[in-house]
Amino acid sequence: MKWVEEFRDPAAIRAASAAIAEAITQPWTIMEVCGGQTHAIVRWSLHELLPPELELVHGPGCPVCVTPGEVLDAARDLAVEGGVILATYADMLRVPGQRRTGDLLAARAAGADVRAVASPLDALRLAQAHPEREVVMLAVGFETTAPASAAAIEAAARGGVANFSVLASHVRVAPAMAMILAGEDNRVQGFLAAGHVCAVVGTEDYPPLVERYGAPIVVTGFEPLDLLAGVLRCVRALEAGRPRLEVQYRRAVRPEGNPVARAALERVFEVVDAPWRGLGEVPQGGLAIRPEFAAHDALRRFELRPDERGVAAEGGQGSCRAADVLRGRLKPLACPEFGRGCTPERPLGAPMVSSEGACAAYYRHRARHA
Amino acid sequence: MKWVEEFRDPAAIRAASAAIAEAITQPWTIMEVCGGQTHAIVRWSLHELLPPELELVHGPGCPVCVTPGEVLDAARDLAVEGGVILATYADMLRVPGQRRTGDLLAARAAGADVRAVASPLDALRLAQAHPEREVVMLAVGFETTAPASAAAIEAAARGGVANFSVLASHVRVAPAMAMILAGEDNRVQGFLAAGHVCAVVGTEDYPPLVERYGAPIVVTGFEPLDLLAGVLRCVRALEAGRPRLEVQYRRAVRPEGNPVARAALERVFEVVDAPWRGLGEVPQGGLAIRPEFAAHDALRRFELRPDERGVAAEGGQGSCRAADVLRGRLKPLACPEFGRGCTPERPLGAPMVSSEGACAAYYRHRARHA
Amino acid sequence: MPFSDYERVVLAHGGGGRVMQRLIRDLFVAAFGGAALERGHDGAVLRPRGPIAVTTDAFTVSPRTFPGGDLGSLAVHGTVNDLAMCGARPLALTASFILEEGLELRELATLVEHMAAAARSCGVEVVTGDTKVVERGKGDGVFITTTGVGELLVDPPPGPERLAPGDAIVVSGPIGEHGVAVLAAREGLSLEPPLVSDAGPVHAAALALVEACEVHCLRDPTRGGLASVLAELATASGSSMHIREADVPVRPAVADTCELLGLDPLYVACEGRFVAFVPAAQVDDALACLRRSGCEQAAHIGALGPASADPLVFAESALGGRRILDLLSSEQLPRIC
Amino acid sequence: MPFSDYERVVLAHGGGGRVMQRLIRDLFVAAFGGAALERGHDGAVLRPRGPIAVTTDAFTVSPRTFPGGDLGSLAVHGTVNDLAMCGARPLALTASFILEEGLELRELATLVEHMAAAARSCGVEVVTGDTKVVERGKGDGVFITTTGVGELLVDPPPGPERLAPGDAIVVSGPIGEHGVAVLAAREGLSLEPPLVSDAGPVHAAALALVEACEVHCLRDPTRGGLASVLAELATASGSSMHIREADVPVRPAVADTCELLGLDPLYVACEGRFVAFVPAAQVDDALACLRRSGCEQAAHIGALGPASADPLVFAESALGGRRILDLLSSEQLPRIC
Amino acid sequence: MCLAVPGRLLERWSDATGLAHGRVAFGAVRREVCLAYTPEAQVGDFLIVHVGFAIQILDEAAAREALGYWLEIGLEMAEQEGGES
Amino acid sequence: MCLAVPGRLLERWSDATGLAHGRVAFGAVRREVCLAYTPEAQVGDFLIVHVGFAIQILDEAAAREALGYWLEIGLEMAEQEGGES
Ligand code: SF4
Ligand code: SF4
Ligand SMILES: [Mg+2]
Ligand SMILES: [Mg+2]
Ligand SMILES: [Mg+2]
Ligand SMILES: [Mg+2]
Ligand SMILES: [Mg+2]
Ligand SMILES: [Mg+2]
Ligand SMILES: [Mg+2]
Ligand SMILES: [Mg+2]
Ligand SMILES: [Mg+2]
Ligand SMILES: [Mg+2]
Repeated sequence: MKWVEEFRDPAAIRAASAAIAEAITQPWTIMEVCGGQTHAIVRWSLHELLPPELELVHGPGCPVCVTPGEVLDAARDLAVEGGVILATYADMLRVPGQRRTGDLLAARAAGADVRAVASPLDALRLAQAHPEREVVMLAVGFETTAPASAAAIEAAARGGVANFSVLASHVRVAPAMAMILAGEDNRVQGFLAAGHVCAVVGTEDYPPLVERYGAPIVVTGFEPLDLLAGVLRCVRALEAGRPRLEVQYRRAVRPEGNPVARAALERVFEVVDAPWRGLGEVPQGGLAIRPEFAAHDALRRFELRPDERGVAAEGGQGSCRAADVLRGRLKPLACPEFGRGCTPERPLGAPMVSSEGACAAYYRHRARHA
Repeated sequence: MKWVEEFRDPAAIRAASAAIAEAITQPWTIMEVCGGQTHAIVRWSLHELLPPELELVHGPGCPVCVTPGEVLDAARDLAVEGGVILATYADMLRVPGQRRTGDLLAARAAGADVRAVASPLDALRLAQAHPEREVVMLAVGFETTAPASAAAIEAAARGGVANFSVLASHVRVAPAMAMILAGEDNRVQGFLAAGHVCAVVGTEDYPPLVERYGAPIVVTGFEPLDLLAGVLRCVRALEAGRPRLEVQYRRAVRPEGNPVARAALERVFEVVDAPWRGLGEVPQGGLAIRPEFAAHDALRRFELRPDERGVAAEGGQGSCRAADVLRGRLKPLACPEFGRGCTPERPLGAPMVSSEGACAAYYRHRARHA
Repeated sequence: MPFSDYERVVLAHGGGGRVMQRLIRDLFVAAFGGAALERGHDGAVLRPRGPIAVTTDAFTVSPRTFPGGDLGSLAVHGTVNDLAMCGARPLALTASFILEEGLELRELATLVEHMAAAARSCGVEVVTGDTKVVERGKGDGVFITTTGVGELLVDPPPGPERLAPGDAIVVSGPIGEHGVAVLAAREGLSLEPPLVSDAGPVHAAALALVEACEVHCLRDPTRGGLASVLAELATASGSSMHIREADVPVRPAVADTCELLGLDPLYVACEGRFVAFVPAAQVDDALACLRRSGCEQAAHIGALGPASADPLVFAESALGGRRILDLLSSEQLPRIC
Repeated sequence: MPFSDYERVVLAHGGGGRVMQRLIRDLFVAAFGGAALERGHDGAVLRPRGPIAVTTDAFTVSPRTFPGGDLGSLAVHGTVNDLAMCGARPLALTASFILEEGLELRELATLVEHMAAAARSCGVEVVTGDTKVVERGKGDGVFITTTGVGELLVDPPPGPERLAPGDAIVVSGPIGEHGVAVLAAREGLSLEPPLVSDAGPVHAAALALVEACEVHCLRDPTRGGLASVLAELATASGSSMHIREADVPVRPAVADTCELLGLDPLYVACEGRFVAFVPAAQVDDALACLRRSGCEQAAHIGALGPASADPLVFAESALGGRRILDLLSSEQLPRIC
Repeated sequence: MCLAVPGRLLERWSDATGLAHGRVAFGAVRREVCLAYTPEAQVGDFLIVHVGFAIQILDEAAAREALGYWLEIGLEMAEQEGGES
Repeated sequence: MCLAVPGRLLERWSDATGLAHGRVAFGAVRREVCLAYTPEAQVGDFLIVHVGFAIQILDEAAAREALGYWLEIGLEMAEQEGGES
């Protein structure tokens, strides 16, 4: 695939890898924010191409993992008891809720009408095809995905599709990065920021973070060469003691992002404090549907108050160390439950629930035992 | 089963058979009216116990067979296009309509919601269980079965079950007997009348027939001994030249019938001229739901006019001799199509469509080739 | 449940991953045991000592549990019986499951345990299998297809081609119990005591018969009942058959239910009976052998006539009349006429 | 239709009467032919010359027709292939059909004809079968379970228990085409030219290999794809496996579709490929043999390591990094993350 | 037409809509039957039941009478045959 | 997060509600994509597509630049290694 294959060229990657080894003189800890990046790192075993001084830690960047269990419970209730058609991304089907009443696959088995869709527009089409049913799209994701939800909501409003609503659990990445940097035991010295988030919202959130915390931030793509090039820039900035914002992923990221998409986000959503599973309440960390679109907001339409249950901050059960893993304070392999009490079939915490979660990615591709 | 087994006692049956042989001195042609009687005769091969002088011919007494094809077409349309739940007796599932668009089993296969019920009350319960659906009971049958339809209609009216209606194709036996006796080529010299019809309506319809046409009528039960005893009485009356009404089936038939059931018939139905498949229009030959119950009359509720298509009198296709068979003018084996162009899998005419029809009963139990 | 974190079948149980492996290992392999299954390959190796018979059937009975049996035991007995009808000693079974999303795993476990128990008691091993899961609304709980492999006891084995004019027709026990019991369970007729299906294994009796007599043909009267099986075999043999209805064993409860619903017991399915065709001279030996094998009500019900251009089955009634037992168009349904 | 007065499957097609007999005779027996079926018994007699393999699978693919195959041909090839994976030459198949009321008979006829054509071209006979009809809404058109019986070419046959440290891993052709083609057909992705399933018979190539080399194990990577099959066999063998991703053949259209949907081609199903394990010294012979058998893209992709307490599958990426290929929980689904 | 079977009334009750129902034994089989048309039926009576409705109460005296005559003649005939043979 | 794939716009149109759509080739695979957020996209452009929406137009010059640098160094390294060995 053009503009993908090229960034996997072995010679180029060897060159970037060598450049990192050459640039580094001391240990550094860098966090890649996005689960897609974690996925690529593990998929391509990029850690094996990095010098031992460099520690890559994995951020909270899997929106599937950080969706509060209470939202999943609410979705499940709507589908099982409310009789709605619940549409969502396939990634969400196997994520357990907070009440441990099972995942959406189990809800399907119990008779709920749960459908996997590739886009919120597919869910909107379902609503148009079944005017007698309520169709609810459980929409998760960062600023990359939120515009798709916005488009579906605006199209429903424009077209008067009264039986369509969105149960939105969209989150904003920059506030979570700020929270991590501000944490007491923070170990993260530099960030690879999420390239596709920035493709939408641009890079203006980052200079204040660089300034305040002194950590370089490199907006990075998702292919092996992107990631190594991002690491190299980050290492060079750290080694030089000159933290700044850089954009490695220039082919997709403009400083202003995508103004059309940002305007849609602005029209449909407002920025709110929001709970992230495993991380707790993140100030300004979420997007809520504006009251103007209440008719298509499943929270209002069905009078759901998932966060009132007050446990959204919970990261996992019992001895789960999700809060540490998601902040880069603990590597998955160092969690005592990893691969023992906690597996993708029976996850104890957020980072094990989706295959993009840091614990699950390690479990699957790197090692099953600590 | 008590009061069944006893009437199959071989010694008693031999006795009755011997008595018939003794009583008969010349050829007689007797018609058993009811398909249930035809069934028993064939099932028990009673013709083998009768003297050669006696010819039993089979009447139009299978309500499944005589239900006009147009009624079946209307039922099919309601189920396939109208989206109703169509309930009916299992006997009706394999009867082809007039349009040759297939039977109700084929309609089910094409997606219609067709259900076999054992009683119209089961259909009423279906309507109560599915208030969002229209439930139509396709109800056929003689005066024996019509009270069940009446009870369901009255219960629906009383209970306000607005989504329940009956597509009634109930017919009356006595007028058909009169029509046969009045026919130009009539060969029927005496009748075994239908015991269960008389259990409901009594026997008062018959004396005028006996008087007008000089044919003895014996109201007869359904077990082998009943049938032979009925034949014996009929033969004796014929031999004696003293035609009269007799009741062989006294254990179930009172002269007045069942007054409670008759009152219900009176309340719910009115007597009308009606088409019988294979026989044509029979004056006073049917029961129509009274206007008071229009809400539960599928004909009115769905504005059906099955008989306006004007082909109800048709007995079969092409060279089918159904009209002769049903009048006792032709034995099934004498029909040139029997077992060749016409089989239960591909019936050409009414008497081959249900297993109680005369042609089908012969086909199944007696011989497949003429 | 030890074999799943789910209470019901989910699509993942057929997804080819860990959830499926665990179901297979902890439910199927655990229940069926055996070296062949534990080998973990997609097929099994058998070493029969001579010619074999193979037979297959899909089991879709509804309701899945009925007095006298369930889908699990039926799926074993049905195929073991068909092997026996081929004159073969059951050697191995394969089992293929089509599960509907939403099926309770507890019920599946019970069915599988009953299958395993039935297989053990028939001395046959389930050597390989398959599991598929279909979406809710695209199945009906569970369908099980079993295929049986057996070793022929005699060669040539009994079969329709060996039927001969004059053969005696023997039935191994009272007919129609399975069909009526399942109908009663499905329609909610309430019978007291409940009507019990005859479903069960017949291989021991059938194979004892094969060893004791010159058995020309064996057949279990399942769908369509005794009459349909006879009608098929009359056609295959080219000879008419004659049976005496009064000699066909029918239990009173079956007879009464048939009267009530307008059914003919000769057309009602059995799942634990068989018909045997033996030379007329051996009919007493055959009956004695069957009685020794636990078929107390085995009965000699008729015989094959001479070859005929139009081979039919004739039933003589208790009253002496004779009727033809022809194939019906389809399954018998309760009637009102 | 010559085999029915109905255009669609009705309950009567499974009712044990004339409507069913006609379907069996004029559709199934007519299509599959053969002396065994025409015998009209409920099972078939086979006379294998030695040890046999048996294998069974239920086929429930949706959509039933996809570029490169359909349910009918798949039901034959899948089981023929599983026999070949047991090192057995296919001898006979049984076929059990579960039909949903309402299925168009024309479609059924096409599927059956394709089955028959596939069986003929594989030189295998359908010797016995079964047909059940379930009510509308309790099935999904057609499910077919086939069971295969084959004669072992070598004894002991290839199997997981013969895997040995050092064995070379060979794949017979490009992977993932079936899974992606079916997904594309189901989800209505429009691919130009349409992605074609690899579904087809592999017995000729696999059995040639068994005759040419000392084959330790054969397996077709169906559900769960190549990675899942290797993970299962690593566990069974007690040895870790090492493969080189760059050596695993994947066609560009499959790779691109996987990128788009977030799938890993190593976990995507094939229906016309197999993996063979041969002693390292014989790998060139094995590849030469496969290429002679039409597997032009057969490739040596890796090897078994020494015995290990925690046997895993390691994949070396094109970039040199190494990752574990573990069993997934369930089938891979398209992802957005 | 009109498959109707005799069965013995075991118990009776009325439903919410006022319809009378009964439990009827047909040999070994028991089934619910609507008594709307035989309101006078007593437990122990035999009823003639068609499509779930009792359409008549069976007159056991009439049944015995009809039967007795033929059973008797049949017996006599059997004795004669026995004597003749 | 955010699986997004580059594909080339083949054609574009608007639906009844005014939303812009396009047909996009991802290598050998073609799929419909919503162009609501890239109204300026021209046929021939590469788009970055996520959950059915084009979220950006790929800047091919930037891509070539990012890539060219490393391909060049990679080539040099390979030559050196070749020379060394
Ligand atoms: S391995 Fe499991 S228990 Fe440990 S931090 Fe990760 S999710 Fe929590
Ligand atoms: S056999 Fe067929 S064609 Fe002849 S009269 Fe009877 S129904 Fe008509
Ligand atoms: Mg069979
Ligand atoms: Mg069987
Ligand atoms: Mg399998
Ligand atoms: Mg279902
Ligand atoms: Mg059988
Ligand atoms: Mg298999
Ligand atoms: Mg297979
Ligand atoms: Mg069968
Ligand atoms: Mg369906
Ligand atoms: Mg296989």
